[in-house]
Amino acid sequence: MPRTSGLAAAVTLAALLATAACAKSEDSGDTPAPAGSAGQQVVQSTGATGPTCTLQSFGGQKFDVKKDVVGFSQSEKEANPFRIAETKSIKDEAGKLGIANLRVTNAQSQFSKQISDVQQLIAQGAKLLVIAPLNSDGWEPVLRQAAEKKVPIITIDRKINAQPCTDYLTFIGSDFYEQGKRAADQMIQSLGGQGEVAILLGAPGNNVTTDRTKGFKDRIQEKAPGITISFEQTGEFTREKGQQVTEQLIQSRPGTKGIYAENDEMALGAVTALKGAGKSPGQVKIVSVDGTRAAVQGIVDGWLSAVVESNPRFGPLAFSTAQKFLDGEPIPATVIISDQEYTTANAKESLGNAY
Amino acid sequence: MAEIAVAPRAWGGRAGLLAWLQEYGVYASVLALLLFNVVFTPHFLEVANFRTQLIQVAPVVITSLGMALVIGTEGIDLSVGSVMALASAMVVLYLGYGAPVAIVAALIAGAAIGAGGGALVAYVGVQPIVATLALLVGVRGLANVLVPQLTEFRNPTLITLGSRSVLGLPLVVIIAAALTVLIGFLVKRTTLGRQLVAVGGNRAASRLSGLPVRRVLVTVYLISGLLAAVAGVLATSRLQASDPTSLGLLMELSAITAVVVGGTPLTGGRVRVLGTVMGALLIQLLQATLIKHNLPQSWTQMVQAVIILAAVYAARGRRA
Amino acid sequence: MATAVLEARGISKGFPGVLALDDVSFRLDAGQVHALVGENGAGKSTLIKVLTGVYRPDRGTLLQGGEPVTFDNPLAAQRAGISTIYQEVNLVPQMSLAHNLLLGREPRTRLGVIDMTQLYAEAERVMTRYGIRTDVRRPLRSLGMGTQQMVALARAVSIEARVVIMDEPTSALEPREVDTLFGVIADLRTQGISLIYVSHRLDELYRICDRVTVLRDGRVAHTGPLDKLPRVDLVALMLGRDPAEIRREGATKFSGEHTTAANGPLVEARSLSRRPDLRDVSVQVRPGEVVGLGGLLGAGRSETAKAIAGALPVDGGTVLVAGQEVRRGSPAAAIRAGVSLVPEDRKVEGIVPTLSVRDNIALAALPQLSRSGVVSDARVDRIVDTFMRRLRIKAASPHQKVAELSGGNQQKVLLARSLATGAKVLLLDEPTRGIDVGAKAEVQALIDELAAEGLGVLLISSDLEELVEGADRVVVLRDGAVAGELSGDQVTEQAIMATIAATGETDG
Amino acid sequence: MTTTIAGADTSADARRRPGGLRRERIGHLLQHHGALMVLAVTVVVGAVAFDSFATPQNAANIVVSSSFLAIVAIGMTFVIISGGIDLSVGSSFVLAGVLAAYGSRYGLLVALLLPLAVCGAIGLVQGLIVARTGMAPFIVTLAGLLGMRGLMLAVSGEGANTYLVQNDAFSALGQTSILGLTVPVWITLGLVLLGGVLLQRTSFGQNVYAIGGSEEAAVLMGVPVTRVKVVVYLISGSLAGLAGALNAARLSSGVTILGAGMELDVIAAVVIGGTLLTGGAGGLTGTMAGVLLLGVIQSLINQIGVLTSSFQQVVSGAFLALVVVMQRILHRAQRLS
Repeated sequence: MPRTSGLAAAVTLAALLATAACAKSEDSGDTPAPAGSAGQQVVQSTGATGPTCTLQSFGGQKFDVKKDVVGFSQSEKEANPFRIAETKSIKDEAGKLGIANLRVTNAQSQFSKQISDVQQLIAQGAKLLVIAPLNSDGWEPVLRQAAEKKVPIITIDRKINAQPCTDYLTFIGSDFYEQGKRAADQMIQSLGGQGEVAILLGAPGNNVTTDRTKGFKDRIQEKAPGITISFEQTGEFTREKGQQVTEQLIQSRPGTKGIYAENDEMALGAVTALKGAGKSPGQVKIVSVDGTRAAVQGIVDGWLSAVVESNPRFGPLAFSTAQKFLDGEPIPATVIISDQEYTTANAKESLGNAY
Repeated sequence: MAEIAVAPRAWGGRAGLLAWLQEYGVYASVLALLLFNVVFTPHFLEVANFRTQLIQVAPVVITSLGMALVIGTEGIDLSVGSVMALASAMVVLYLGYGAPVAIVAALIAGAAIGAGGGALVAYVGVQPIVATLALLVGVRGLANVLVPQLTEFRNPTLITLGSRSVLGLPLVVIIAAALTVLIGFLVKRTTLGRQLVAVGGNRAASRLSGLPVRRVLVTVYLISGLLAAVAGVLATSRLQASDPTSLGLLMELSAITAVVVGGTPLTGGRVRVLGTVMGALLIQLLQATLIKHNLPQSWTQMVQAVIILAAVYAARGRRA
Repeated sequence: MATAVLEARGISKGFPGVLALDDVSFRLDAGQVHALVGENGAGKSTLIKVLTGVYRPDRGTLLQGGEPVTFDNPLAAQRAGISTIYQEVNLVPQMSLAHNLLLGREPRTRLGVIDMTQLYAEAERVMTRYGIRTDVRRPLRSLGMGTQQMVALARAVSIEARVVIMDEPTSALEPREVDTLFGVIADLRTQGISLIYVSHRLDELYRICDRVTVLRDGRVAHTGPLDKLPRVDLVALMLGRDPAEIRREGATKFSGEHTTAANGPLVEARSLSRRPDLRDVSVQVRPGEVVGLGGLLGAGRSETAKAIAGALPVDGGTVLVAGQEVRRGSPAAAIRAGVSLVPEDRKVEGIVPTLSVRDNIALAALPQLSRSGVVSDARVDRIVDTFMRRLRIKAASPHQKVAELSGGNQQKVLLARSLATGAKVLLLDEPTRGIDVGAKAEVQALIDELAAEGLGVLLISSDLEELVEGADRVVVLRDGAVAGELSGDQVTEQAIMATIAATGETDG
Repeated sequence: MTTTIAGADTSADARRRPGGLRRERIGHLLQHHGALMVLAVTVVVGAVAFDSFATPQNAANIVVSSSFLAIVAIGMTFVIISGGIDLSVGSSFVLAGVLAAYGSRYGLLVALLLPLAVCGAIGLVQGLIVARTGMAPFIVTLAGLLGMRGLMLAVSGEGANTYLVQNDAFSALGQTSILGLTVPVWITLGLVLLGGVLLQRTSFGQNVYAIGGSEEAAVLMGVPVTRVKVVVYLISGSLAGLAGALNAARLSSGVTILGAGMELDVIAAVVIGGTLLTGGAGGLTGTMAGVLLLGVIQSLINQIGVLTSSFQQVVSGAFLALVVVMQRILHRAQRLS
C-alpha cells in the first residue's frame, strides 16, 4: 500500500511538472528588454574624505579572480525584480570576465542561513566574497573567519556594521537614508508641502525599513511642516500586504493625500487598492523607492508621482573594484552609487533603464 | 436503572455562563469588537468598510473551511499557504489558454497536492503535521520554480473575478459565502461529512464500522487543497498579479487560529462551520481595528495572542 | 472493636445534574477483603475515586486509622498507603515493564541517577514473585493483558500499600492467572493488608471476600458479611428487585435452544490463517443459530471475529456469506455482505464519543441511508427511532452524546449500529463484559430474540455460563486453531473446559 | 509470598511471537538510530561527491551553526516526548537575542540571566496554561509565538534598534574556540549529556515519558502531571532563551530578523530523529542526528550550487517527506514481519 501511494505521489508530482512544460502564459507585451548597458550603476561618491584601503594595508595575498573561487552570497530568494537583477548582474559580469569558479548561495531570507552560507563559501576556499547582506549587524562570526584567511569582502546594497579595510574591504551601494530623504522631497513637491501622508513600511526589523523611514521623516520635518504623517503600517515589502493596508487606510482616513511606499511592490499594491476604491490616477500621490519597470510604468500611467531608484546592478562595479584592489590601487571605504529618480518628467524615456 | 441523568441546561450561574461562552463565545467576541469599532473608529459604519473587511477575509474563510474539515479528522494541514501560492503560479502559467482553463489547472494542482498530503497521512501513516510540513516547504518552492517572480496579468475575466460585484456584493464574498453553505451542507448532510467527524472522533471504531477511512482522509485533504487553491486564485485575481513568494505566507496559522477560535477542537470529531467563519472574521476585524487605529505591529501581535488564548479558553470543552 | 484502616463517613459527591454519592459510609478493617458491588452508575467508581484522591467529596470525611485525612491527588493517597488497580490497565504502554513497575520509586546510584542494573534486577525479582518471568525491558504493550494486570497489581502492592483497591481485576485474565491473583490476595490478607474488591463476577466474590457493600443509585443498599448473604439476594440488592423474581428468571436471560433452520450456512469462514494468531480456523453459522466461540484469552477468538469482519488482514482463507466469497480485508465489504462486528473494546473500537447516539447508530449504515452522498435525515431518524425503541436504549434524546450514556446503553448503541446495517450475521465479542447486571440480561435476551428472527450470531464470551446457556454450538479455540466443536447436549461448562484443558500437555 | 505457579511465566503474546523480542530490538534500533544511519549515508555520499564537503572546516562550520538549533531542539524533545509541542521557540530565540544584547551593557550576568529569566518565565506561563486549563499546546504556544514576537518588536522599537553586544566576556562566550569548536558547541554537548541523563536516568525523565505515553495512566500512577508539564515547557523556553542569548554573543548583536519559522525546523529535526509527535517515545541522540542532518543537507545543497533558490526549497521539502516516509515504512516492516 505505501508503495502504491508513494508511486502515486511521484506520478502526481511528475505530472505537475510535466504540465508546466505545456503551460502557456499570457502573451506579454512588456517582457523586459535586454538590460544591455542601460541603467548601469554610476559611482556618486566614494567617501573621498574617508580612509582608503590597499592590498598591502588589508594584508591580503594577491590571487587570480578568474581562476580562484569567488563566492557570492545572496540574501533573499531571486523572486523580486531587485534580487533578480542583482544576482543576474553578478553572474553576467562574472561570465563576461571569465571568472570560472563563482559559487552562489541564497539564504532564503534566513539570517542564520546566510551566516553559515558564507562560512561554507570560506570553507570551500573562496578568495573573494561578494555579499548582499540580509542584515547590517551580526556578522561577527563571518568577519572573524574571513579575517583569519584574509579574504576580502565586498558588501553590496546593504552595509555591514564593522570596520572597513580590517573586517571587510568596502561597501558598494545606495544610501537608504538618502533615498528616504529624496522620496520626501518628491512627496513635498507633489503635494505642494501640505496634507496628510501615510507610510507603507517595509518588513519590521529590517534596516532598509529603518533608514528609509528615518530619512523620509527627517526631511519632512525639516522642510515641510505642513505635511503630517498620520499613518504608518507595515506592508512587509509585498504587493498583497501593501494593497490590504491601503484598502484599510483609504476607507478609514479619506483625507490622506499622499502615500510613501518604501518599495515599489507596496506602491503597486496601493495602486490596485486605489483602483478598487474607484479613485482616479493622481488623486492620491504615491512616491516609492526601487525603480522597477512596473513602477516606472505606473508613473507613465499617472498613478505614481515619483520613484527613487535603488540600482541593483552591482556586478561591474563589484568586480572592477576587486580587480583594482588586486592591482594594488587604493579602495575607498564606501562607494555610494548614484541613484536616479523617475518622475513624470522623465519616466517615459527612462523606462528602458528600469529593471 | 442507573441512568446518567442529564440535567436540563441551566443558563444561570457561573457554569452556565461558561457553557454559553463555549458555545457562542466567538460570536460574542465578534459582536463586542464590532461595537467597539462603531463607537471608537471613524468611518466604520460605512458600506465601503464592510466591503473591504469581507473582501479581505474571503480567502481566509475559504482556506479555513478546508482546515476545519481536516482538523475535524484530528489532522492538520500546514500546506494551505503554499498551495495558495502554487495555485497562483498555475493561473498565470496557463492564462494563455484563457481564464477558465487557467483556473481549472490551478484547482487541479491544489487538489492534487491535497490528495498527495492525504495519501501520505492515510496510506503511509505519516503524521499530518509532518506530512504537510514537508509540503509547506516543497510546494512553495515548486510554485516559485514555476513562476520565479511576481507576474502581472491583464486577462479581463480573471481581474473581474476579483473586483466585480453582483447585486452590490463583491463576487469574492459571494463565492466565500457559497462555499460556506456548501461545506456546511457537506458536514451536516452528506455521508462524507458524517464519516469525517467519525474518523476524527474514533478512527478504530470507524474502521470497524466499515467506513472507508483512508478514502475519507484523502478526500478531506483533497478538499482542503482544493479550497486553498480557490483562495489562491481569488487572492491572485484581486492582486491582479501572481506572487508565489509571498502569497499565502503564514496562512496556515491564520486558518488554524480561525478554526480553533471558532470552537472546533484540535482533537477532532467535531466541525463547526459557522464558528470557523466567525473565527476568521474575528481575526480580520482585530487586524483591521489595530491598523485603523495605527497601532504598531508589536501591539497587533500581542493583542492577537491574548485574543486567541481568551477565545480558546472560553471555547475549550468542559473536562469531566 | 479496632479502628478501621480506612473509613468513609457520610460522603456526598455531585456532578452537574447528578448526585453520584449520597451520604455514603463505608468501613474497611485490617486484613479484610471487602467486596464493593453495584450496577454501573451505582457510584462505585466515584467512591473509589474519592477514596484515592481523584475527587474531593462535597460533604463527609475520610478517616485513616481513626484520623481524619484529605487527599488532594492520587499521589497523596498513594503516599498514605492506598493503591488502586483500575479496570482498564492504567500503565504506560510504551514504557518498559520495569519502568512501569517502579515508576517514581526507581533505585538510584550514589550520584542520584537511576541505577538501570538495579532497576531491571528489582523488577525481575518482583515479577517472579507474581509468577511472571519475562524480559522486564520489553515495552509493556508487547506483553499480554494478564501480565499487564499483574504488573499493575505488583506495582500497587509494592508501594507499601496498606489498602489495595481492585476494580474488576480479573476481567482480562485467564483462569490460571486468576488463580495466581487470588493466591496473591490471600498472601496480602495474611500480611494484614486490606483490599477493596470490585467485580461483577459473583463466583469470585464468594471465593475471596469477607464482607460486601452494595451501592445503588449513589446510596449504600446493604453492608455486611458476605457468607451469610445468598447469591440471589445479593443480585436482588444490586438490582433493587424482588429476590423471588430473580430466582425464577435464572442466572442469565437466555431461553435455551433455538430452532435452527436446516438450510446451509449463512456465513462460513474457511481456513483463516494469520501468522501467528490464527491457524486454519473454520467456523460456520447458520441462520437462527448462536455459535459460541470459546477458549482462553489469546486463543484467537477476537482475531477470528475480526478476520471474518474483514478488520484483520489474513494470510490465507476465505469468508463466504450465503455461498458468495467476501472481499478480504475490507470491513465495508463484509458489512455490505451482511456481516457486522460488535467489538470487544467499546471505548477504543466501538463508540465515537464526540458524536450523538443518533450519529453513532447510523454510522455504519450511512451508505444505505444516503443517496449520491447526501444523507436522508428522515431515513436516519426512522431507523434510529426503531432501534432505540427496540433495544430500549435509554438516552435523553437521540442527540445526546453517546459518551454520556452508561456502559450497557453504549453496548446497545453498538448493537443498534450493527443491526442498522441490515446485518444477517452478528459477531459479538464479549457483548456483556463490563456492563451492569440489568443491561446484561437485556442484551442476552436480545441475542436470543435476534436468533429467533433468523439472524446468525457468533458469540464470544469468557463467561462460560453465558456461552453454555446462550450458544447452540460452541467452537473452542486453542492457540489460534480450532480445538474442538461441541453441540447439543455436549455443550456444558465441563466439556468446554476439558477441550480447553487438553492444551496443557502440548503447551511448552 | 511465593505463589508462583509453574508454567504461568509466559504471556500469551510472548508465546505467539517467537523471536519477537529480537525483531523488536532491531525495530527499536532503527526507529531510534534511523536518523543517525541516514546521516552517515548522507555524509559519505557528500564526501564522495564533493571535495570541499568533508573538510574539517566545513564540518566545524556545520557543527557550530547547528549548535543553536540543537540547544532549542533539546527542549523541544522534552516537550514532544511529554506529548506536547512548543511553537513559541523561534520567537523566544529572537527575543532572547535582543534582550541579551540589550542586557550586555549591564554586564555578563545580566546579558545571560535577562533572556533566560524572560524566556523561562514565558515558558513557565505557557506550561501552566497547558497543564492547568487543558488547552491544546499547539494553540497556547501559537499565541506565545505571536505574543513574544510582538514583545520583541516592542523592545527593539518595532525592529528599528539593533542592540550591539557591549561586553567582551559575553561576546567571548559565543565566539571563543576550544579545540576548534566554539563554546556554544561545548555547551550543546554538555546539555545533550545532561538532558540525556535527565531524560533516561531520573524520575523526572521517566515521568515525562509516562505523561507522553498515557497521561491518564500517569495521573493514576501518582505522577505529578501538572508539575512535570510546567517544567517541560520551562525547560523548552529556557533553552530557546539560552540559544538565543548565545547566538547574540556569537553575532555580537541582537539581530531582530531571526527565528521566523525556526519552530518548524526544530520540530522537523526532532521528528526526523525518531521522536514521535504522539509522545511517549524518542530521545536526544536521534534529535541531534536530526539537527545535524538538516545542517548537512543545507551544506550539500550549497555545494551543488547550480540549484536556484526555489529549487532548493523543493529539494528540502522532498527530502523531509522522504525521511518520514522511510521511517514509517521501517516502522511498519518492523511491525508486520
